[in-house]
Amino acid sequence: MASLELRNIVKRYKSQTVLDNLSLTVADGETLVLFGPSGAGKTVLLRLVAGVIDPDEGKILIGGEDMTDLDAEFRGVGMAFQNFALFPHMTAFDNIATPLQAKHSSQGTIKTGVESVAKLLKIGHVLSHKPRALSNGQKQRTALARALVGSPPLLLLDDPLRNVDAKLRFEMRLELPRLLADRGATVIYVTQDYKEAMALGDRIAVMSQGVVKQLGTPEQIYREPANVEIARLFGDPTINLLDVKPARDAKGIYVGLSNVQVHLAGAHEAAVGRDCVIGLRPEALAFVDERTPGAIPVTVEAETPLNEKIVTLVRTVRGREILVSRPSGTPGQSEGKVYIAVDSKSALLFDRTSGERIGSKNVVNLRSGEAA
Amino acid sequence: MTAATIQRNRPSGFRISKRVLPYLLSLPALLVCIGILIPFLTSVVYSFQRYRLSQPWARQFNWGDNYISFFTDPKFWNTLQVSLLYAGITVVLELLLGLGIAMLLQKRSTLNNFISIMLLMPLMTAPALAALMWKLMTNPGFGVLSYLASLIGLQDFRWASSPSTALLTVVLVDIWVYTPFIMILLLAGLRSLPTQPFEAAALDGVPRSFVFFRITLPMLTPYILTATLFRLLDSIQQFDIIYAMTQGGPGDTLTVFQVEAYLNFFQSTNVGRSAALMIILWAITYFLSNIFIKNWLRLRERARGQA
Amino acid sequence: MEHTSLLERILRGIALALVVIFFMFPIVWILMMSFQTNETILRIPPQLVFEPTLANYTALITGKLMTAAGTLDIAFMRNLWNSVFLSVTSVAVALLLGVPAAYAFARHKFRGSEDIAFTLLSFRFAPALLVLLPLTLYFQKLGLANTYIGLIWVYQLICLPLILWIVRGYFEDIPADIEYAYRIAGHSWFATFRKIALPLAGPGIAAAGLLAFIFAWNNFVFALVLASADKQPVTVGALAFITSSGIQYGQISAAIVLSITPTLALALYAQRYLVEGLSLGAVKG
Amino acid sequence: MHEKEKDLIDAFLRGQVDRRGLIKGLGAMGLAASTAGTLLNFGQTRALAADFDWQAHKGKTIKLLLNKHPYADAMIANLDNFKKLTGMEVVYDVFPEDVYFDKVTAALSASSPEYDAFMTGAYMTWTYGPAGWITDLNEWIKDPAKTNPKYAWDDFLPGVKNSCAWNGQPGGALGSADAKQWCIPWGFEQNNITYNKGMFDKVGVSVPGNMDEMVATAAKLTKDVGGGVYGIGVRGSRSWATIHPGFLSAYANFDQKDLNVSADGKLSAAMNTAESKAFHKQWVQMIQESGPKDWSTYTWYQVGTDLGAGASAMIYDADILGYFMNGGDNKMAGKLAFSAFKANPAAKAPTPNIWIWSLSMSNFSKDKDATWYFMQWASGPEHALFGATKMDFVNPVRQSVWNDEMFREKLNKSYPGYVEMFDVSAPGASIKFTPQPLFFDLTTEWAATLQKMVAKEVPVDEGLDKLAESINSQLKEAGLG
Repeated sequence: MASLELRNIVKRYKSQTVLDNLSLTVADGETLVLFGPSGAGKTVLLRLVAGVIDPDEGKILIGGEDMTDLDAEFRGVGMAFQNFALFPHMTAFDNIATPLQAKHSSQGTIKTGVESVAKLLKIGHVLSHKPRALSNGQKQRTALARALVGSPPLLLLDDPLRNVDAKLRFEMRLELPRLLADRGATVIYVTQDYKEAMALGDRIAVMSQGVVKQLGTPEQIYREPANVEIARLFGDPTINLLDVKPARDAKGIYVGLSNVQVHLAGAHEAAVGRDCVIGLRPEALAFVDERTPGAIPVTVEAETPLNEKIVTLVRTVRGREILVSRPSGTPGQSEGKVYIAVDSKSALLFDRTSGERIGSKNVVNLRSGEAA
Repeated sequence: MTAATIQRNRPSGFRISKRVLPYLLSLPALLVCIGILIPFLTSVVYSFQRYRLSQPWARQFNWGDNYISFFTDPKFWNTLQVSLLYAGITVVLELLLGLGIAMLLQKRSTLNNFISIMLLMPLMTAPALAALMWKLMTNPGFGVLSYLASLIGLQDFRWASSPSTALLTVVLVDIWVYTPFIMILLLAGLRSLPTQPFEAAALDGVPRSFVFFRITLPMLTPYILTATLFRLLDSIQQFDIIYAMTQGGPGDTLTVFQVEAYLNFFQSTNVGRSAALMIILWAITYFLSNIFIKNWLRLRERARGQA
Repeated sequence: MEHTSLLERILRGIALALVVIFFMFPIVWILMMSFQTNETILRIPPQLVFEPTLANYTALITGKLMTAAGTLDIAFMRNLWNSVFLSVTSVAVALLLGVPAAYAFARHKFRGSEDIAFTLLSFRFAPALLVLLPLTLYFQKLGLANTYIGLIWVYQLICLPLILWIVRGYFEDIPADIEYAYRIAGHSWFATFRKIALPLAGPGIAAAGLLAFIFAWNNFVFALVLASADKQPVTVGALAFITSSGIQYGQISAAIVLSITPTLALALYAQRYLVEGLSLGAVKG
Repeated sequence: MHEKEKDLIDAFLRGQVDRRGLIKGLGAMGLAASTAGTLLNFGQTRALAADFDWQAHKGKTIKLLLNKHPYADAMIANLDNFKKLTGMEVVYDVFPEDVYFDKVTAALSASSPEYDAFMTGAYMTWTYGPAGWITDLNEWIKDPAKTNPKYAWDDFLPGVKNSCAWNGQPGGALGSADAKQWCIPWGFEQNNITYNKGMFDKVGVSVPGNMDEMVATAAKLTKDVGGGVYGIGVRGSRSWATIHPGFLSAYANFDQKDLNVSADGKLSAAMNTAESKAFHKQWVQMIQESGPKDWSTYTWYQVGTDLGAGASAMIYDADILGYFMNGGDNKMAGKLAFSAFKANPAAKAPTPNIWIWSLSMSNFSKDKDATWYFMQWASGPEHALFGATKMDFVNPVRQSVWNDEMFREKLNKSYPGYVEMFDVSAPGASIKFTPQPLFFDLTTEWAATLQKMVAKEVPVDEGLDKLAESINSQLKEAGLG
């Protein structure tokens, strides 16, 4: 039906390779989030799928049908652009109606179609306005409505919340999943915001420099990031990263943190004796009593509330800064000397040179369902 | 949503390949112009001949002689110098003036729009006729401008008839006729600039001069280059105004390329020499516009990056 | 922008007034001369007061010119019509050819696109004089000499590069995404060109069209050399008032006024587009 | 036409009634003089038809290229008579003088068969002839089968007629035995003085009799007339046209030449003699002191306009320019007077250089015989008389017209002194240039040099030496020197 398959896609601009032999499959009805820093190739990938640019190599299959050489208008996809790309000389109504007009629908059908999608997106009252008279939020909804109105089996959303304010983004982040689920369409959603990615994606493909570094469910990406970079991209506050060199004793594998031996329950054998970076999520750290085994003495430097959490910046005796977060309302200490302990199961170990997580499967073959 | 794929449009019948399309779009324009290439090449051949219409029996190839003779001919160097000087002065002055006027009229208002259209009127006057009128207006007796000049103490200002002021006068007429051309292009450019950077700068209290040099100018550069390019091409080939005002005089003060080539062709009927002069002019314009286009493309990219 | 100081507004006003005086004074003077005869035009010193006469316009419109040497037939209205016809058709053809080409250069960076674009531009700087003699020869052989079609073809040298390069810039200023959005919505490239690119670049096309029109209007060397008297434009026609009994400044002025009028009307009509820049600031930023 | 009128006209043509009687008679019948003129011409047309087969080219069409000029206007006004006489159709293109010669050059250089005959100046035939664009008309003039017996080739003023004939050899004498008749003179201009009588009287000067006097008179006029009026109008633009009127006429009066022709036909510059330098100095001084302030932009129409509008006190230029300025709506209409001018006190008579509007036949014409029919009619005695008496066809090139009493009377009435001036200067009137193909190159450079001298950019002596040097090298380059 409207599954999407990309086979060995290569796209170059002049000498620069933007997409490097990329393969990816999205199941019918699935929402795949493409996540990564700017310049990772997400937008290019989306445009290749939409058909407005052509790959240098590889094939694009939509619903099992080879569409590589087909022009955009024949692919039947819907797309919302990051900068909205509304037609400035048309009213919101006409903007939204364009996909229906292309199908030569009757005036009545067009009117019903546009009005129902506008109602859904709460922009029914501005349909007669031209884009310049719309607020950013209304523009964004108009753009979305235009992408949705034709009920395309494949929806491409290019960071649609990028250019709207925080409040609206928050609202939409709640609204969108339901909206997309109702449509039943296959969705590819590009974002740079990990929370959006986590909230919307059935699966997330983390891209960097033209390749997919990791593909998996939001849970997998968060818990088992393939490398330091991905670990750093997901999570707020950012993951703490400290240089360590794991060793083994009778109790198992441990690392030294501020002269304290911290044993790691889930650590991989391969880490022993290697130069590593340990990744500690701030929420995997907790303030503890001095006597708790593996308690690390630190000094509290600062404390900030962040959303539902309180984030504390502490400093180890060696002078390394660590972020600790705890849910709001739970007791903590706002100054002086304290002790923290590590949830040893959730600690992540990365090779210091390659940045790869030690123990992760090498994520290369990213066919659906085979993720790490 | 089962019907999803069925709704999709199907490519039907004749389709133009994406790769061929741009060629198809630009080809007609090219074909229409290419016809001109043949006369052009014929003229290149002429330029390598000893070819005076009044001495048909002596027509023969003399290869580079027409060109070589220029190198030792002080009149040619004078022509080159005057042409470049004229083009340089007019383009720079018209650009500055055109930019200034465009900025004065930048704000959208009925009055400004009206003024900008009115200012186009000199451009709508055929240069040859405009020059005729200026000649009358600068006549020492009947000329209103000479009269006005005398009122401010310039009793004996000789306008186009004195070697020291001829260039100035002709430049003045050129400015009068062609500044509106630059003005209208830059005005359109100014008014299509995005407003955000300016609003932001105004909010931040950034000095005006900084805004002008760091935001306005760079973003306007593509428009400036287009306008300047066309003005330069026309200016270095100026004929109508100069010929109607002074016929290249007084002395050899204003014997620019086109005037020389015109006299060589229509009066001396020395086709070979005239063609050689024109080819050199063509080469100069080719060279100059090449530089322009290269920068144009580069600056467009940069301006787009900022916008 | 709202908070300009009073001093600045005064200075801007003065500057604008000076600009208007410099550019409009000769036009006003010409307009005044068009209502005078040589007798009042040629006074020392020149004077503002005169008894206006419509004789010049009557002469131009009826085609009868009274001079010292008697009544002369003039074909000014015919010249005017030729100018209108030649300029309108030339610009129309140039738009028809140039706008799609400009679109191709702006939107599709295809192999050799810059070279082709530059070649088209370079036709602009082949001086007319350079091609005149061979052109006349070839036109004669092709039967194009003394035909409107031939003239319109040659006028493309003036119009086409101008339109091509100005319009191209406007097309490039339209964000590609807007066009992509329309394509993705299911429309062909042609529909996209027609419904999106053309309306958005409309002001640029209007401005380029008007400038091309003006340059075509002001040209006369091509028509002079390639066509007979009945196809001469107004620029050649106005020179007929340089008669053996003196330059008929009044009539030349009236001729200038009449010849500006159609272009001015066109400009005023298209005013909104000409000075608007890329339509709708919303396109950018 | 009524029989009575026809009879009267025929009587005139038979010599039984004189011209005045004819006009009177026709006037008595209620016909205006101008209509009478046309009728008269019609009668003459019928008379012409008697001795010559004018209908030989009936039904053919020829096309003319004409300059916007009173001569062309006069011809067009009378054209119906030609059409009736021959049954031919004549179409024509008229171009303004400013662009006329460009159009001619463009058409001829492209070997265009469009135009059969065209108006030209004699100087231009020095290019057109050797270029092979025009036809030697002797072939027709001298063929009695093709030329109407009443054409009276001998009636043309010899100086003018000869000035239109050249053997094509650079430096070859005009009107020599082997000369080709490149064109037929139509109307011509002598360069003489036209002056504002009122201004002369006001300042108390009389018409100058030589160059010294002209310099002094012009200076006095400039000083004393007032109101910004200057003494003498002469042309000054960077063009051959600056050299050929007053300047060359006076120059030739001092027996100076533009070029020397050696025994073996080689040309060399002749304007750097001591006499020439002295003359140039005077001329330059005169312009500096009493010429128009923007002299270097002056073409014939500025010279004429100034005189007509009362901005200058006299001109030394084409006599017909003065003629036209004495009429129409010019401020000074009727206030101008004419005088021949002899620059050299030692010279016996004036030697005006002349400009001749003439008719040439295109070599690319498809039917030269038919074209010749038009040309002989247009330059024939009847049309010349019609143009001279009914239209502004001055100066006529036929002696018979000058002898015509009605013509002389018309001139004497409105243009006092004009006929007298003509009679004095006509014997010495001819083209004073040496015919050669570089005519325009050399005269343009000469004019540019004059401009530099007047602007004091170069001293006269040095300027002339340089000019001569440059001209010699150009002549050599062209294989003429």
